[in-house]
Amino acid sequence: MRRELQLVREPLDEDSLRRGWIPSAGSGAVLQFLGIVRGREGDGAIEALEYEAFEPMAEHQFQKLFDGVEMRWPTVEAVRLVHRLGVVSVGEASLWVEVVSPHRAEAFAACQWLIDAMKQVVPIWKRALPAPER
Amino acid sequence: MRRELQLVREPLDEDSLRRGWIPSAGSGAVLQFLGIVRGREGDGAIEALEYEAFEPMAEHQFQKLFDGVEMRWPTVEAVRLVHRLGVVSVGEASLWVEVVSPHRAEAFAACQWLIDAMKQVVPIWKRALPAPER
Amino acid sequence: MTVSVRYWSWFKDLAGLEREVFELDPGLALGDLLAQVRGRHPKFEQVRKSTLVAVGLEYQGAEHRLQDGDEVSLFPPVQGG
Amino acid sequence: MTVSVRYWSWFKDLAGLEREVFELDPGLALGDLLAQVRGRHPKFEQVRKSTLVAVGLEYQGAEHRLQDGDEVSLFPPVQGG
Repeated sequence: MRRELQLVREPLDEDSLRRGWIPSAGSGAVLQFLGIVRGREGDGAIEALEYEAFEPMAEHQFQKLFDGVEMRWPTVEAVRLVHRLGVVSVGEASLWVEVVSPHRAEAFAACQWLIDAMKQVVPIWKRALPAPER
Repeated sequence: MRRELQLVREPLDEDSLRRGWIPSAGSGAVLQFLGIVRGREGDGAIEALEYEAFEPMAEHQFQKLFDGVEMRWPTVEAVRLVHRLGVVSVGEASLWVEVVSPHRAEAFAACQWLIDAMKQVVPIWKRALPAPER
Repeated sequence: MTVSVRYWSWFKDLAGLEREVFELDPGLALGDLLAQVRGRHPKFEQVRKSTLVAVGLEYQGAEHRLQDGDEVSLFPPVQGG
Repeated sequence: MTVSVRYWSWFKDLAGLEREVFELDPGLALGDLLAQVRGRHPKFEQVRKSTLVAVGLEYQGAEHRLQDGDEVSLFPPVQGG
């Protein structure tokens, strides 16, 4: 399984991420998920989220999750995941995940499992930066 | 819910489809699925799939499925779906679906439901064009 | 009354045509029309369980009552995606 | 043996520092170190159930035996995505 992981501090360039995908003749399904910072968090309006990571451990845990995808869905051909760190403004993507597989079912299952598992074990935290009062 | 449907005879331009997305401050999840024509269909190597549709009925049935998404997942903000007709070569996308919602779960559920339901009711058929023998 | 019948995908190949017209008794049920269609096209019998039927833009069952000017479509299980 | 402890996210704020070093008896269990950490930082007691603990790059439980040079990390439930 091809795997790619990036923890980045700049806005995601979706178009170039997309062009980074090299299909094989067996690729029938490409699933891409974008997690976007919403304008509200809990009770109040926010301007941005600030993400902090314990980076070496985050990378290690992501690789273990990629191992988990490979073990659970051996037909998955590729997983790419980009997570932003630092300040991410409302409307920007904090997470981009792509799963490529021969068929649709395993792409959906693997992508959901990967994101759910990430939210359990990958040491990344966020802090809301409130919007200025009007 | 914003909805957009295209039945097209030209290759999909993913980049411009992507730029067609206008997020709201509540959009937290964008899920995009690409169905790609694989190099094998059933027993043999193929060069392309040829898609035929009963177009007015396909459009009508897609609109009913969009109604179904709206009813089942009222928080889904937008669904866009593009299906190619005519000859689609191996490696090209025959289907592009995007679901935008506040949270991840309903985007995954709605996208899978929509594709499953499409494969039950939307009158589109395909025919394999075999690869030339080597 | 006049009802046209359209054939799609390999129903078109089996029938050797895309569309034909039936003159029917008013209020005939869709199931009765299908019996007539299978009478004209015996090859449809072998794919009976793989036949979907719509009237206009909606799927309908055998009990559905036809009206003058209806367009009935016969096609195989759909395969979009 | 010497073990360093790192605090992340709001553990850093509660502790008022990012990292500190503990001199420990060889082979001490992680749970015993955590008791010492909570002794130095009583505020950690109130978030006890929201505490994740890693040694190096792996999560470990209270029974895990520490080694000289280990780096222990304390942090809240993760929130990626």
